[in-house]
Parts: sequence; structure tokens; C-alpha cells
Amino acid sequence: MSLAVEAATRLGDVELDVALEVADGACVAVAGPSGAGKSSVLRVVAGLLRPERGRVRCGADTWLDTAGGVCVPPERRGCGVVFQDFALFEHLSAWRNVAYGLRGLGRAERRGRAHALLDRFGLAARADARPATLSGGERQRVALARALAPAPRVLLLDEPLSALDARTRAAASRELAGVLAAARVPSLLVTHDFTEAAVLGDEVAVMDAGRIVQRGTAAALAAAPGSAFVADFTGAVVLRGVARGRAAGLTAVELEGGGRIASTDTADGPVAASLFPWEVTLEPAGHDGAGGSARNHVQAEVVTLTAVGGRVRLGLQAGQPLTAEVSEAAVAELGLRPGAHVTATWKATATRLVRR
Amino acid sequence: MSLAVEAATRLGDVELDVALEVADGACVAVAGPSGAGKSSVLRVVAGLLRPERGRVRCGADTWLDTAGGVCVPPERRGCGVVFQDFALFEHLSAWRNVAYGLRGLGRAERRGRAHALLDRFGLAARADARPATLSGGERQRVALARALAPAPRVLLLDEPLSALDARTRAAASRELAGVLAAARVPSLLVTHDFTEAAVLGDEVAVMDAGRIVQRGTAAALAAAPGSAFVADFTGAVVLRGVARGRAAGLTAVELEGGGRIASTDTADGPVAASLFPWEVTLEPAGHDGAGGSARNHVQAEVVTLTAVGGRVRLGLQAGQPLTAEVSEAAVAELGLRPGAHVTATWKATATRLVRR
Amino acid sequence: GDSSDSGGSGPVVVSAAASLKGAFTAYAEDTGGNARLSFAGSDELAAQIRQGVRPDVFAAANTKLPDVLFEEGEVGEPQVFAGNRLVLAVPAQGAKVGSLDELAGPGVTIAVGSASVPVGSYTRDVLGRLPAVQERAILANVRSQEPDVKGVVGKLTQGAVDAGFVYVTDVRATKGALKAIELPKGLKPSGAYGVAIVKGAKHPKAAKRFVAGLLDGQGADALRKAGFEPPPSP
Amino acid sequence: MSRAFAPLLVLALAVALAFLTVPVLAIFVDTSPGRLLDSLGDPVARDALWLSLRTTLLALAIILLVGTPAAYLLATRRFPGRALVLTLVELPLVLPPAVAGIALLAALGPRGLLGGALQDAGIALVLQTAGVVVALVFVAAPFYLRQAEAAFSAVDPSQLAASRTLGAGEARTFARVAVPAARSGLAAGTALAWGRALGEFGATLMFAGSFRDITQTVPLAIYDRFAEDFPGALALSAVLVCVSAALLLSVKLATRHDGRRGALA
Amino acid sequence: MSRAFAPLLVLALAVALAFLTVPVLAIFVDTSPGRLLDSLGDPVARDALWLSLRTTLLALAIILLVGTPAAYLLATRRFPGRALVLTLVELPLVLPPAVAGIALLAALGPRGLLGGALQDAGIALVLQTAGVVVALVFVAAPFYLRQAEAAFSAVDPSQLAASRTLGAGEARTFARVAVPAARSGLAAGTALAWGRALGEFGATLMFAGSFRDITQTVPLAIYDRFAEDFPGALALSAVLVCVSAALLLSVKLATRHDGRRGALA
Ligand SMILES: Nc1ncnc2c1ncn2[C@@H]1O[C@H](COP(=O)(O)OP(=O)(O)OP(=O)(O)O)[C@@H](O)[C@H]1O
Ligand SMILES: Nc1ncnc2c1ncn2[C@@H]1O[C@H](COP(=O)(O)OP(=O)(O)OP(=O)(O)O)[C@@H](O)[C@H]1O
Ligand SMILES: [Mg+2]
Ligand SMILES: [Mg+2]
Repeated sequence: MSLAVEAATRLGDVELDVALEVADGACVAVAGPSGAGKSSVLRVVAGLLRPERGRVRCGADTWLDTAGGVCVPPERRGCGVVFQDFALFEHLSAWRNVAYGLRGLGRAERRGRAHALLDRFGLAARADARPATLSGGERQRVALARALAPAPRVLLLDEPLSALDARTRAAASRELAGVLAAARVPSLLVTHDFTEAAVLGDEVAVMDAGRIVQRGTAAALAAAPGSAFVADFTGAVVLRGVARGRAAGLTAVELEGGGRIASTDTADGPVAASLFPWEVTLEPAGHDGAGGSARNHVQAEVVTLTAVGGRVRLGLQAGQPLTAEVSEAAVAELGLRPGAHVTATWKATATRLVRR
Repeated sequence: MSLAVEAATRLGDVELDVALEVADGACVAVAGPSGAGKSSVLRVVAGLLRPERGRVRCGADTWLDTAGGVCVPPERRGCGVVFQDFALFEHLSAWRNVAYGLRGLGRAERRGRAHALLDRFGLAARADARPATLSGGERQRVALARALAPAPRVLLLDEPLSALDARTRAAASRELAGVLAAARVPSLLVTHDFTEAAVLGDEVAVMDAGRIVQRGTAAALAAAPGSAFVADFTGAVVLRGVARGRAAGLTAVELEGGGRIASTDTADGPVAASLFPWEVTLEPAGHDGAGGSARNHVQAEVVTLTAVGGRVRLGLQAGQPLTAEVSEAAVAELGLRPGAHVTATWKATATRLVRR
Repeated sequence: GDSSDSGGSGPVVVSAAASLKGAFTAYAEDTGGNARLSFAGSDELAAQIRQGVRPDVFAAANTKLPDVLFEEGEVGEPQVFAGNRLVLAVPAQGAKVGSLDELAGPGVTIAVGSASVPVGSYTRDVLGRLPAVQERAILANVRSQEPDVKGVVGKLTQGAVDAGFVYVTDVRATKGALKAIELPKGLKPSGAYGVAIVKGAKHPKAAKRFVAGLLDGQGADALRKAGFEPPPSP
Repeated sequence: MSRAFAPLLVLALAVALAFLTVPVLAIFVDTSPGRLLDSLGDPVARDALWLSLRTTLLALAIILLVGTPAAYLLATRRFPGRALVLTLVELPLVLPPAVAGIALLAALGPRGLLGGALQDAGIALVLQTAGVVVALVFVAAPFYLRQAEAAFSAVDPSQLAASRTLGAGEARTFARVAVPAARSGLAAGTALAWGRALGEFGATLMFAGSFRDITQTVPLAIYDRFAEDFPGALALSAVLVCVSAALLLSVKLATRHDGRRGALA
Repeated sequence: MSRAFAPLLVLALAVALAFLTVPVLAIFVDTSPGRLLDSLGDPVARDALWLSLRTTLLALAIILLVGTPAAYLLATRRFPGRALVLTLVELPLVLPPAVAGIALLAALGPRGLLGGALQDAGIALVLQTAGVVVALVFVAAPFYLRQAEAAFSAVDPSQLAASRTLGAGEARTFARVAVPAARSGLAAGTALAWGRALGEFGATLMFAGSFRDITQTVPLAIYDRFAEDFPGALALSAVLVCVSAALLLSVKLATRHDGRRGALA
């Protein structure tokens, strides 16, 4: 069973207009700025939002066809949904929330399965608690367990791990990956976390202002971000500027807030230049030497330093904020502290340009 | 004005027992596993949860002293709170939510300030929308603007950026940092994001099971995680095992799921070994040569590969899941694909041990 | 018992004015309980009958309502079966008023039946026989015109008014909380109660028997015992 | 003013409580305990109590059974004329009880709009126990319907949506999510309707008459007794108050629930 | 069964609506439009309408003013005996109207429990317009109080907490958050109480009597007309229904609101 969605409808100020297929057993991660319409797409698939025009098909079944007047109600679509705000049943204990979707089983069996699922998400001890007495992350895990319980035909996960700490998230994510692999159903996963998208998603669809603006594997997105948002999403640093002419295979970009850099990409007009923090090296202030025009040099002031496992992440201010990641040795050598002035340099080939 | 909290109370299965001071103008990031009691600490400070025993002082004022029978009501504490579930006023438009806390001003002025704040968080266009028609991230930003509006004496931020994409989060985080710097009030920031904790927090307090288990700068935490949770939080990989004896300055650890590694740290009994993904290098399978016992060698299978800006993040399965981050060149050289077998190696000095 | 039209063996269904409650209940028990009784204000019962409700017997606290219903063709020819004496009722203890003459005094509060209910129209008839000045003075002290005699009795027992005009049977029902001040015979304080068999009654024979007993028999005895008077001679 | 608010709240509640309970207590003051027991011993009173219990419970069952889904529909669908429908539901309230009885006669009585149809179907209501139930439903239903509508309106629609995605059709969602989530409002509506039905007098008298053991509920028995034994009537009222209080309180204690949402999740 | 549910809901609503409106309509069928206008022309009827309007509005104002904070307190505090307090609030409902009137007399009448105190304070209620208002408040307040309590219980406590942290004391939180958030339930309670007050007859009659322009509200005027001029009484009832419908509907349209939460944020 594969899933195919086409939907066009007005949402407040946003015009939603998407077409998306998810192959059987595949997981498409959906990313995009806040308000892009990600949750709305999930609502269309689940049958909770009826678009003005649209079609939703799952395998051989047509769930929605506004032209043909078909609209299967949510309860006969069998979508497992994790709602962004959880939407737990406040009057039921955690395990009863999870057992809610389990039909045609004896009471003992439902109870057993619900407890087993809660246990998988580390919530065995809270099985009898009402949602009102659960912490945020506990609520989210109950919501996840509830969505997975009835072995759904499609999984719709709206930031299912956002309220979890790294450790709990890793555990929940493993459980989720296990379920995704075992269930072999199409799934849509809304996430703001690139690693999560890369690990759980076979592909990433990036939405903006109601449309899908880029689609591809996580690696492809990282290699060629189609927008400043995608660059940000993949963990890159984004600098805003205006591309002014091209010479010797290099595009010159005038940065907002001052400074001038070069890129091997071709572009014109307002652009966003993106690079990864570990592609930046630091040199003493004023340095403007090696690499010629094929290397970018930007004067910056150190704002923050965070050392993590032999690496240091530096927050720099260079007209625009910039992040660099260098070795502890380099920091020691340059004697970097907050307030220090440095030259940040990186290759023109590492500078990707996207139109803004 | 500094903030000092001491509180002890029973919360379901958890016994909350914390003592925490935040200096004037300082921001303490609070991290910890789901259900550790982070939100509860914030509720105690805000005056929404009265602990069995406790004291809360802000500057010269005593807000709570259970022994002395003092309990200042929330409205006279002046805490700006971003609630984990936002708690927006559903019957008020976005700007009226923000203007709610602005007192003693003319209507036009309140409206103007509320709009200005919404604009700072990129929500000028949604100022007249009711919360019910806002997206998750939009709701969160309204909650943030609402908390900041009345110039609070203390800021209590419960995962204030969790529902935002990287780009919106960076912008909101910048605004927040600006406010924190300008307001110079003590603040508590609950977060699951190490970078956020490092950038916004002067210090990080790590909670577990109702207690503060570690406290220090982000760098200190990363250098010497006191627990597997902290290691995870800082982005490290955590392997579970049992320490069995020490010889030649090295502790031998028997890993769960098979394998044996060494660490320069001293420990005994059940431990968690942590290392950062970029400290792992990959060699062809079966390789067990250089470095001797001072280098760890673990046989693993490649599960996922994600290339990001010249770097590749690999998900490995080696009895326990393991993450490595290597250069694209290394991947090409070894011809790594999912299913390939490799030897993951790292230094015994890079292996930090914490008791479980 | 629906097929008992001719036989008349079913219980006779009687709608009667509330003040007849004691007397009719005793009568029904004396005759073997073969009657179903329902009590309400005479006007309410009349309204029911107008809406097509069909008890067998309609007994009102006046003669006007049965007469009107007879003219409208709802009931058979009415008969007067009892009389009731209008009295001036005052609280048994601490009464502010001791006689009819004191009613016109300043500050005296009076409750009477409204003109539309039997007891109220009798009250007006009786007061109309007083000198005009006295009548006007008494009416000026009326603070409430009650569509239900219960209202008058309730206010008197609770001391909310000083005096009221009710039937002597109503005073008896208060078990001593009120006392009756008899009105001069010259005012003709007696009201007549009329009864009629409803057209289309399901048990016409039993109804006839019931009415007959009221006029002369166990019913008449029960009425006397309860304080009702024989039908006033026209 | 802010500091004075909690005392003000307490004052408001105290005033409201005093105003509502003192008159009820006053009935007891006027009634000796002996009389109260006498009333209970009286077979007429016992018949009336038993009939009141049966008819009000039956009426309540009908109101809950029809009213709950009707209110759910009103609360979950937006349609033009919704305000009008709600007003129509409220209108029976403004009818003085006897007029309500006349209205019922005019609609369902032998000469009423639907009287012929009922007669043809062999359904007799007027002067019958069934008529009491009809009258009670008519006067009490608006209270439950309106209250239930408000309670269902306050249910978080995202919980209803979640239920649907979990395979529960609208019926199951209604029964398993909407009703439990609205239960405190529904319980209040039930109490209001039951209380109103227990005290109902005028419409019943007009539509069903006041025949002992057939249509004479406690309020009618009280009325009857007024004409004959004024203090006895008050004693019976006191008994009605006691019995009703016991009923309403026990239902409340039986369906007790707690657990309000915490502020910070 | 799931597929049949929506039709079942519609059926339930249709049955409920038909049952509640047909009798009301039947009053109009029995009344010619001419009579309806005649009633309006009659000065007694006009006086009664005007008095009804004044007294019910005043009673409603008192109920809202005292009842809203009292209900808020009941809804937001848990204390032992809460179920008992709620039951006490409900008890006046079960009193048949005339008994309610007697109860008021026994409490506030000249010989009542508090009668002396009132007299000393120079407050006259019995047989006065003020007494009508007291009677209306007594019979209508429980409906509002109970409904308001349920509505406040359904308000998300985290919104109240948020308001407090934003510097709003309990009073401001009550006025600016709790009341608006509970408004649909409060509106329902107001409608119930108003409707009940407009139709109130027995307690008013017993406590305040019936005197044109002082205590004779429309229901009392209708009763007064019953025996003499039955069609006139029905016509006046019809007028009461029309006026009440207009009042209730216009309030609903004036305070209209929308905006239910979406399912996926
Ligand atoms: N019922 C509605 N009425 C009007 N506008 C709406 C409604 N529902 C959503 N919107 C608007 O549509 C846009 C998309 O909303 P949606 O919830 O799909 O965003 P999203 O991509 O999930 O964002 P987030 O990451 O913040 O959750 C938002 O700008 C939102 O304000
Ligand atoms: N009212 C309550 N009754 C019982 N237990 C409660 C209550 N409130 C919180 N708890 C429990 O106390 C623990 C701490 O809750 P808290 O909300 O402070 O966690 P947290 O650290 O904020 O977690 P998260 O990151 O998931 O939001 C949880 O296990 C929760 O279930
Ligand atoms: Mg969303
Ligand atoms: Mg929390």
C-alpha cells in the first residue's frame, strides 16, 4: 500500500497546495518553517481536514476525491496519528488511552498490549496515571504508544519526539524505527530535527508557505539545499547577501551587515549563502592571506565558546551571526575567548548559494 | 536580584528535592530526562505548585517559606512563564494574549507594544488570529511573546523553542538572548537541546528523578558528564557495560550485547561509556591492529549513512547502537554502504565512564 | 373497564374543586372506593374539559363554570349540590382584625380571591352588599387578588396579611392555624357548588349514582361532616 | 480589590447558600418531626412518593436517552438557525406550569393537534401515568438539553478527532469520549432536570390530573392536602425535600470524580 | 450501527424539538391573531408584561452578580462537603412552586425566621414588587448556579494559572479569563434562569401576591384570566411566548461567538 495525497485549500493567509506520494513501507519526513502547512497535510490524510480540492489514495482505496464526492471518514482510514498537541483523552488513564484503539480483543489482552507498548516507551510505571498528572514528555510518549497500538495502515507523526530529551528520544526513536520497519506502512513524519529526518525518513519533503519546495534524501538536501531554510535545517550556517556578477568561475556576494564573499555556485540578486560550521577555520584577526579569491575571509568577534569532546563550537558575530566548529587545539593556539577578534575563512567551493 | 529556590515535595512516584540559585542576570538551563521534575521546579518558582517544604527568594523578597508560612501569590511574583503546553487564552486573539500582561498603559500603547513583540517573533501577520487557528510553532511564539511582554522579574521558560524549526528557532533564540541580556533578570530555561543550553544558558543544571544531579557550564558537562543522560544530552554516544578490573592504567569494560573496551577513567560495576561520534574512526572489518589496548576496536555493521557538508554521520549496530562521524573521503575509501561491516575504533582516553 | 359504558361498573372518574377534597374522599371511601378523584382549581378543571379531557363528573366551587360548560355543550345539566359559607379568616393567634368593621381601618392588609375564581367573585358579591363607603375602604386595603384560595390561606398562616375572605372549609383545613369570623347573614355569604355529568362520560351510570349520592345520601352526609352547607335555596 | 476578592467570593457563596437554604430550612422549622413521620406513614403519601420516584426516573431516562444525542448534535454542528433551535428548546421554560399543561392538552389531548393520531394508535396519555411522564419530560427536558449542549460545546474537539482516527466511529466517539469528557456538565443537567421534575406540579395537574396512585405525584399530593390539612401539606413538602436531597446527594457521591489539569504539564 | 449514528442524532434532535415545540405551537393554533393583538392592547396585560420584564431582569442581574462568583468558588476549590453544598443549591428546585412561596414566607415573611430582622431594617418584601424579585431569584438561581458551576469546572486551569503569572490577581483572572472562557455555559445558564423566571407563577403568587402593576407578572395575569376569559388567557400566554422568544433569541445573537479548536495544532 502506498499513499498519495493531492490537496489544495485555503488556510488563513496560506494557500495549501501539495502533492505527495509515499511508497509502501517508506517514511517521508516533512520539514518546513513554522506555519508552512505540515500539520494541515497530515490532517488532510487523516480525514480531519477536507480540502477544497484534493485526492487521497491509500493502496487501492480512495479516501478522498473531492471531484468524485468521495470522503471516507477518519475511523475507516486507519491512520495512526500523533497529534502535535497530543490530544490525549483526559478522562482515561495512560494505559486506557493506549488501549482505546484496540478493538475486538478481550479486556485482559487489551490491557496487556497497552502495558507492553507503554513499557517499550519507558512508561510502565505511569500506566495508571491520568494525562493531567503526566509530564510533557510522558504525555507525548503516551500519544505515540496510542497511535501505534492498533497497527495502523498509515502513520502520521506530528513532531512525535519533540518534547523528549536526547536520551529518551533516542530510545523512543529506536522503538519507532522498529515499528516503522516491522509495520511496513507508509508514514509521514513531521520533524524539525535533521538527524531525526535522516535516520527515520527515507526521504525529506520540505514545505514552505503551503507548498512542497524541495524533496530528496537527507544527504541530497544537505549537499544542495534549495533554500535558506533547508540549509538551516541541515545544520548549515546561513548568511544573507546580494550576488553581484560573476568572474573567473566565482560569484561575488555582498553580505548584509558588511563583508564580501565568493562562491563557485551561480546566482544573481538576493541570495542566502550557506556553509557548515566545520568548514570554517579561524585565523588571527586581520589575516587575509592564503587561498586568494577562492577562499573567503570574514572578520568576526567571538561571542560564545562551547567545548564538546575535543571540539569547540564558537558563536561569532560578523555583521551577521556565524557559527564555527574547530578543534580544541586551534582554540588554545589562537587564545580564543569571548570578545577576541578573529578571521573566519572557508572555501568558495564550500559556499552554496540559494536565491532568497 | 538573584533567585534562590529550595523545594521538597512528592510528585506521583517522584520525590522532588532541589536547591538552586540563579544569579542576577544569569540564565540557568535545566535539562533532564522526561519526568525528572523540571516543569515542577518552574511551577514552584511561579507560585503554581506549593511544595511540602521549601523556600523561594527573589532578591530581597521572600516568595515562599513553608516554615514561616509565607506564600506570595503568583500575580505578585512577576514571573514571565512560557508553559510547556503554552496555555494561551483561547478566547483572545494573538495580540490580545500578548497584551494581557501589559498594565497601566493606554489601549493604543498596549496594542502597539503587543504588535511590536509579535513582529519580533515573525508573527505580525497572525496578530489577529485566535490561538485555535494558529500552527503549533505559531502558538509557541505567541506564548513566548506573552511571557516577555510585561518585563518580568524572573523568566521561566519551559522548552520555549521546542516546536520551532531550526530557522525560526535561531531567530527566536536571538530575540530571546537579546531580551535576556537587556532584562538582566534571573531566568530558568528548560531545554532538551544542548546547543540551546550552551548558547542561552550560563550554566546547566541537570535533573534526574527529582534531584539536581550535575551542575556546571555546558563545556564542563561535555568534558565530564556525570551520567549517561548528560553524555547523551551533550551529543555523545553512550554504551552500556560492566567495568571489570583495572590494569595498566586502563579500566576494562564488558559491553552489553558483546565486545570489550577500555577507558582511562576509573570505575567499577555497571557503567555507561560515552564518546563523541567524531572521536570514532572506521577501518575495514576485522582490523584489530594499531594502538594496542589503548585503542578500542569494535566490530559493527553500517545501518544508515547521512552526508552533511563533507561529513558523513553513520548509524552503526555493534551489539548496541553507535554513531560515528567521519569525512566523505573516508567513506569513499572504505566503500561504505548500509550493510557493510567495519571496525569502529577510538581512544581509551576519549572513553568517559560514568556509573549507572 | 372501558367497555363498561352501559354497565357502569368501572370506577367513576371525578374532577372536583380542591375545597371538596376532604368531603369527596370520605364519600368515596364510604361507597367502597369505587371512584377516582382528582382535585384542582375549578377553573383549571374547566379548562381541561374544554380541551377534551373527559372525566365523568365535574364538581365546581361555583355554579357559573358548570353553567357555562353546559351552554358550551361540554357537560350535562348542572345541579347545585352544596353550599359553602364565606367567612373572614384571620390568624388564630395575634389577629390584628377582630371583625368585619375593622377591615376598613388604616394599615390593615387583606388578601381576596381574584374576581375570576369562585371564591373571589363570591367575595365581591358579598362586599357589594355592604355600604358603598365601607366596600370601597375594604377594597382599598386589598393587597393581593389570588387566583387560588391556597394563596390567601398561606399568607394568613404566615402572617403576610391580616385578613382574607375564604370558605369556612378552608379555615377548617388549617387545623387551627386560622380562625373564622362569621359574616352577617344579611350579606348572604353562602356560595353554591354545582356538579354536572360530563358529556361523553365513559361511566354515565356510575356518574349518575355519584351525583345522586351527593344530593341526598352518603355524599351529602360527608359534605355536611366536612362543614359544607346544604345547597342554598335559590 | 484583588486581596478582597477571595473573601468576596466566599461572601457571594455564603449569601447565595443562605438565601437558597434558609427558606428550605424554614419549612422544617414549621413542621414537627412527629408530623414528618406521620406523613411517611400515610399510605397516600407513600403512594405519591413511589409514583414520583417511578415517573421522574422514567422521565429522566427518556430525557437522557433522547436529549443527550440531540444536545451533542447541537453542540458539534454549526448550521444556520442554530440560535433559533436553541431558543425553541428554551421556550417551554417560559410557560407558566398550568399553561404548559394546556399546551400539552392542545397538542396531545383528545382534541389536540396530534390527539387523533395518538388515539388511533391506541395511546392514552391524558389522566394516565404515561401523561405524568409526558408532562415531566416537557417541563424538565429543556434544562437538561441546554445544559448538555453547553457541556458538549466545551469538550476539546481535538480529543474527538483523535478518537475518530483511532477507529472509533461517531457513535463510539460520542459514548466513549464526548460523554465522559462532558460528564460534569451532564451530571449538572441531570440534577437540574431531576430536581425540576420532582417539584413539577402545574403541568402534571392539568395534563394528567391528580388521581391517587395513577397520576398523583408528591407535589400534587401536597396540593391536595393544602385544602384539607395545611400543616400536613408542609410536612409532606419537608419529606419531599429530604427524599430529593438524599437522591441528589447519593447520585453525586456515586459518580464522584476528580482530577483537574495541572497548570504546567 | 456506526453509519446509522448521524441519522440517529438527527432523529433524536427532531424528536426532541418536535416534542418541545408542538405544544408551544398548539397554543398559537388555539389563538387567533386578532386576540393576540387584543392582549397587547389590554392595559392590564401591558402592565403585567412591563412588570415581568422589570422584575425578571432585576432578578437576573442579582443572580448573575452573586451567582457567578459563588459558582466560580464552587468550581475552583475542592473542599469536603462540596457535594452537599451543590445539593443544597439544587434543593429549591424540588419544591413545588407554592411550597417554595410558603418557604419564602416562613423565612422572610412577617412571622418568618428572618422576618423580624427585615422589619427592623425597614425592608418590606411581602406583597411588594421587591417580593416578586425575591421569589424569582429563589426559583431561578439554582439553574444558573448549577450551570455556571459546571461551566467554570470545564475551564482549562492552566489558562487560569497563566493569567495569574501575568500579574492578574484572582479577580482579574475571573473577569478576564474564567468568565469569557466559560461564556457559552454561562449564557446557557442565564437563558435557563431567565426562562424559568419569566414563567414563574406559584412562588410569586404565594410570596408576593397578585396585584396589578405591583406584583402581577404575566403568568399571574394569565391565571387571573383563566376562568373568565380562557381564550384571552391563551392569547396572553402566546404573547408571553413571543416576547420571551424575542428576548432569548436576541441575547443569543448579540453574544454570538465562534471558533472551536482545530484538531491538529
Ligand atoms: N483553522 C484555521 N483557520 C485559519 N488558519 C489556519 C487554520 N489552521 C491552520 N491555519 C494556518 O495555516 C498555516 C499552516 O498551519 P499548520 O498547522 O499546517 O502549520 P505547520 O506547518 O504545522 O506549523 P508548525 O510547525 O508551527 O506546527 C498556519 O499559518 C496557520 O495559522
Ligand atoms: N499533579 C501530579 N500528580 C502526580 N504526579 C505528578 C503530578 N505532576 C507531575 N507529576 C509527576 O512528576 C514527575 C515530574 O513531572 P514534571 O512535569 O516536572 O517533569 P518534567 O521534568 O517537566 O518532564 P518533561 O520533560 O517530560 O516535561 C512526572 O513523573 C509526573 O508524572
Ligand atoms: Mg504543526
Ligand atoms: Mg515538563
